[in-house]
Amino acid sequence: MAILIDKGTKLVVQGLTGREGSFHALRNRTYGTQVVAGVTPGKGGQDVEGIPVFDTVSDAVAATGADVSMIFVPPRFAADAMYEAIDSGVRLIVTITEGIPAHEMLKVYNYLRAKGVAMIGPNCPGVISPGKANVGIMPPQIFLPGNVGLVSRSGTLTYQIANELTQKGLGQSTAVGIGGDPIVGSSFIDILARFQADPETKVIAMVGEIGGNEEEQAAEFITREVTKPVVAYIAGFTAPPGKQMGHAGAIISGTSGTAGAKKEALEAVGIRVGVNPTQVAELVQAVVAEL
Amino acid sequence: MAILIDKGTKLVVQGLTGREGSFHALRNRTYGTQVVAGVTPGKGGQDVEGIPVFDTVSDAVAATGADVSMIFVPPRFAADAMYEAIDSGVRLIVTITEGIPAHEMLKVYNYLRAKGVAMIGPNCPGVISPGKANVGIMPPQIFLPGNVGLVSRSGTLTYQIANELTQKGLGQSTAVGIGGDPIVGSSFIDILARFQADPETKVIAMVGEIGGNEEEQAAEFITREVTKPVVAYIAGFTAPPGKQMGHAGAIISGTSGTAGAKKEALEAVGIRVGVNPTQVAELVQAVVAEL
Amino acid sequence: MDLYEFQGKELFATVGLPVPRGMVAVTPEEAEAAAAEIGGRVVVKAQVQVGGRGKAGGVKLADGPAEARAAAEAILGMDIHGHTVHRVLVEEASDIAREMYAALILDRGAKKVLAMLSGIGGMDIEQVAHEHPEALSRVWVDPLAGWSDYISRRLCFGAGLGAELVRPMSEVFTKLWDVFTRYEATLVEVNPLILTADGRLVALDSKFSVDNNSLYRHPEVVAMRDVQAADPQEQMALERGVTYVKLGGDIGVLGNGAGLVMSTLDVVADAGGAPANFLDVGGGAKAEEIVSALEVITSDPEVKAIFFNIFGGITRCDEVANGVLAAVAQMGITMPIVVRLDGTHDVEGREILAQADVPNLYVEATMLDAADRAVALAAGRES
Amino acid sequence: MDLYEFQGKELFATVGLPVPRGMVAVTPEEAEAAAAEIGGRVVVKAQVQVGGRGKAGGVKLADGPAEARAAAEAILGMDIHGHTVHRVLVEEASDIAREMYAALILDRGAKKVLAMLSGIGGMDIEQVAHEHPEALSRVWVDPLAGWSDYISRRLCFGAGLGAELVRPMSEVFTKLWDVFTRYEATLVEVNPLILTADGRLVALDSKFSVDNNSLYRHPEVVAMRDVQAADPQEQMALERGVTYVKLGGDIGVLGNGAGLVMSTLDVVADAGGAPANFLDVGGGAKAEEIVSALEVITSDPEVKAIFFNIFGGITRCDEVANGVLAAVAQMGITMPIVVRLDGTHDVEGREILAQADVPNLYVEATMLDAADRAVALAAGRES
Repeated sequence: MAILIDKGTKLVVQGLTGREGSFHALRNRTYGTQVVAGVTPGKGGQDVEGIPVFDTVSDAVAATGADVSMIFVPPRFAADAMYEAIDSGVRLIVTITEGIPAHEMLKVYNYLRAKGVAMIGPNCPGVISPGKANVGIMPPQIFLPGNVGLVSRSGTLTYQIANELTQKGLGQSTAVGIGGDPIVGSSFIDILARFQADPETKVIAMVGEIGGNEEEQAAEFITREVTKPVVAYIAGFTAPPGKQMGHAGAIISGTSGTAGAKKEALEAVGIRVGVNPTQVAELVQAVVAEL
Repeated sequence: MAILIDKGTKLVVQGLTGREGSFHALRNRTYGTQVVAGVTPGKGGQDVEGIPVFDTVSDAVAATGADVSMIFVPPRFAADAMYEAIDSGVRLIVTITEGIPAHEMLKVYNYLRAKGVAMIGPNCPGVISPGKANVGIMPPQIFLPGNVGLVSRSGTLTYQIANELTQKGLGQSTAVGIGGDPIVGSSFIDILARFQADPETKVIAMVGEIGGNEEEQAAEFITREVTKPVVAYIAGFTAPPGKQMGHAGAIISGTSGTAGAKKEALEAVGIRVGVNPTQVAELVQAVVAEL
Repeated sequence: MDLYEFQGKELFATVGLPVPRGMVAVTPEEAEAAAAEIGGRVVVKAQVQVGGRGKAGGVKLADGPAEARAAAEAILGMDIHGHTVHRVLVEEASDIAREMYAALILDRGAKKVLAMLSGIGGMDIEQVAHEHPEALSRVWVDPLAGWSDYISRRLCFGAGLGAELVRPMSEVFTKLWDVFTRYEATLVEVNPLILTADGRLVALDSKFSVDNNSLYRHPEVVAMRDVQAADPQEQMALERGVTYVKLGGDIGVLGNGAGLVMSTLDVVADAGGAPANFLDVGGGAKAEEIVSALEVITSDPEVKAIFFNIFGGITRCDEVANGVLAAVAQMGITMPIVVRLDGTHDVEGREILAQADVPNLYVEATMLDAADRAVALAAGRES
Repeated sequence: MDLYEFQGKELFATVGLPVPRGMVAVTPEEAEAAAAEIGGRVVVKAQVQVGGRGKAGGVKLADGPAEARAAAEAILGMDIHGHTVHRVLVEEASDIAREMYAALILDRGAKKVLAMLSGIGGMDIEQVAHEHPEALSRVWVDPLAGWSDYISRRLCFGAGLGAELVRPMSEVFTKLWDVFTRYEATLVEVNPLILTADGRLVALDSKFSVDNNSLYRHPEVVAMRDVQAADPQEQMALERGVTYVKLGGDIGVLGNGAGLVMSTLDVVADAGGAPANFLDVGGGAKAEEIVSALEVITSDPEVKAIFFNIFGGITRCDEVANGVLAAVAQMGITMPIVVRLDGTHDVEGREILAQADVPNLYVEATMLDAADRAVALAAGRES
């Protein structure tokens, strides 16, 4: 099992022939991911170390049966690439690109939801189901197959915590970096629901940060829908309130969006919150011992 | 049973206080339809012969539990009214308004489909489930409760054929005028699927006309999905090709769009096609006799 | 509403879609002046809303003003498949390296916009689809997402065009999309879309249809409406806002609702008659609306009898009956009028007509009986 | 990017949203001239990106140029909650009949745009929501459908405004939507939105935030970027394109990824230290990027030690190690730098640093150890 991706996943990479695209696609393939196609307009017919390149995503899907697309194109072309992926019949899009305008993402998000397509990112490190498939830029050597479902808004913090888990022998079913942008394709709730449904996942580690109210929403969702134990971490206790949306933002979310408020919301529904990444791994270890 | 509307339907009328809106809403109520609310901005708190008027559809839905909206507002305001209805939680919209720009309808159609809301019309006479509920402008006296599902692109032709059926004692489960505009909320296929699923409907009468390729698509759908007998009528054998979309249009639809082509497509899959409304009723009578 | 080639190109120009330099002429003199102004070789093209003008001799190359004048003389007034040529478009001649085809169409079946591109143009697209299916690519555009560049790419690669055409073709399609949405078109077709010898994409022809329901907010398009070309009855109908199509027979047909009127035409034809026209009075039951409709119908000298077919829904038959009586009295119509009234207040309506006792008014309760009666009356078999 | 009141109002004016006539002044003389130009009673308002300027004395009424000059003299240079006033906005005084509140916000939770309207304005919207919940109405706008008039109606009736305000308020919201989408705002707030005694709706204040990711296509907004108001380090960071926030402590913190850097601040604080700043170097591992980042950090005279926290994903630790060595050599930094390297090529990276044997460079493998070390070094407990 695992969630989102596994050994059966067939990946097409939009932007395969770029420097970043080819580097990570090949790394993903080395890990065991079936990287079946790349897309670069005008380079159809070429290949990147044996991965065939197509001019369009629909050509790639038709020729290879790719069901997941990973997007590496520059931010100005990313919305176009996402629409292309949505309209070409893949079931999941993993958008690594950072810096996509929020108004474009608003439209893309609502469009993909209407079409029933799932997305991870943008501005995310991707997804790894250790031992099965890696789609994105996560360094695979720090992951270990296992039963902890890991979901995080932050990239490097995902690695940090995965690394701590792995060092304790706590493998992961799937680790998902959902991305730090205001509008991302999948929220904590979407991923928590998948972990809840995944038999391989026994414990869930959720890594949040200041801003927005997704952690608060997740807390509410967990009480209602998640029966598996959840351990959380929130970054940003020392950070300044920074670029928040002020009073109006607080009205929307019904929360101040501070790390303290999020910790409180999670603890109020019985979720253990670690004070640093190391302690999170220790809490997971304790939970696993209780299982 | 019946389809789309029945005794449980709670109707809100957008444009209730207009001349047409009030005339037909009251006629619908007289027929037995639960007309629970009207909407006219600025007239919230008033009533039309006991039907409470609200400023917004969401107010009306919240106060009355209305689940179907009928729209009677002028064409320039109709798209706005449809968006309001879609976003206010009704399950079905019946848009009577004629003359709505096609580009507006393109967006509205795709939006309502994304939201899972159904629509009949625009530019349609509405829906009647004889003996149960009437939503629209159809003259109820020509209908009779029974087992014939009637669906038509044309308004007056619907009446003509319903009248012929009724005169032969062939009652209707539901009669649906889907509307004659290029972009309508429900196609023949959508309604055929509902009739197929409706235990009360034993025979289906489908009334088409020249232009487009919906009858051809319906023929294909019927072979695949409809087990109930279907009798058809096509108007326009003598009509000029008129305002069609020429060669490009034919390319899209793979048909010339003529009445002859439609008749052929229907007969090719075993559907009996009457040469005039009277003969349609006779064919239905013959089919019913065979049941 | 369908536009002429030159009108479509005027709209193309508003979004910066390249068209050849050109001027409209209604006389040979104007064509000569236009050719002089444009300079060099020009093409003189008949402006008619019908295909096949090239084969019919409606397009001529001209080397200079004198030849342009001669070409216009030959073309103006020409009848092309029933359409009289009132105008020519004088355009600079293009150096064509390749002819292609591009179109955007409101697809009523898919409820999306269909974008099409073919690497082969200049002929019927049906013919291309038949003979070179691999050259024609199609992508459906979701109106909620709108245009995206990937659509252009998919069209180009799908049509087998080289990668070097992707960027310029994307620009063309972006502009086509602009003009299609800005003017609420149901069809925009460029055939041929040419690649010139110096590598530019140019719209050499245009077919442009605008949604009638949107015209109220496009006065610049309404201003293009051309009534001169229409048949006299159709022109009259246009002026009075009546939905009328001439058919050429001798039985004038009117009724309420397009479907019912089409069905009426069919039953008249089945009864052995020849309908003179299609006319939908809509929900109109007032005397003035009926007068307008009957004026259009009776202005056709071929018409020998009238069949007025009403099934009352919103329209009440008693109101229609009063309207008919008022109109007939006002207009002094003497030819036979068969009126069929059914539906809402039909009994009352028939009663009103019976009591009025107008000699040339025949009342029937069914369509088939009314059709038989109208056919007999037009043929002079009854009176 | 947050705009000043006068900048937001400039954008409002581009869509025809009514604002009072006003001029910006940076000196009392300019304020005097502005008041003379405007005529009548004016309001002189401090331009600062912080709330509560009214209570702090940053807004003054002035009857004529002389009073305006005096008001500007009092306000310019004032410190309002840590923000120095460099500019005032001199505006015609409005005759206020009613104060309301209107806003559009990108709602990251709902993934829609939230439109809000309150019949009570001029105070914190949180306070309104708390004290007068019935006065605040909210509607979420689906970006695929865009704005529809019904949204304005629902807002107006929901906020309990009279029917007579629906039409003018619809116009205001249509323009707010225009300006919100045109400039890709994340927040547009008008508080108060006033009804004047003569029945006009006017935006008396503006709060306007633009999405940073969209700035590349809004040069007119970028041109509004004001670097004068920022702290010297923040200004330097802005110029070098570094994501930096000053925090006031003595341990300079930098790392890759906002989440990891925030976590680093937290562990430093937990270890008893005081972070001087937040600095995300992103995936930047090149010497020049590290130099830029370290220059910003070390320009803060409070900084006594630096904690460079890297977890290698895309970023390779060996490249970071080489970058750090090059940067330290180039800059001649002598204060202690604790480097924690983990992840991709971490062993190689630590080996490179160990071999270089730089005296003030301390290498750690875990965040917690590195934090402890940095805190100790900043406190002078180690060297």
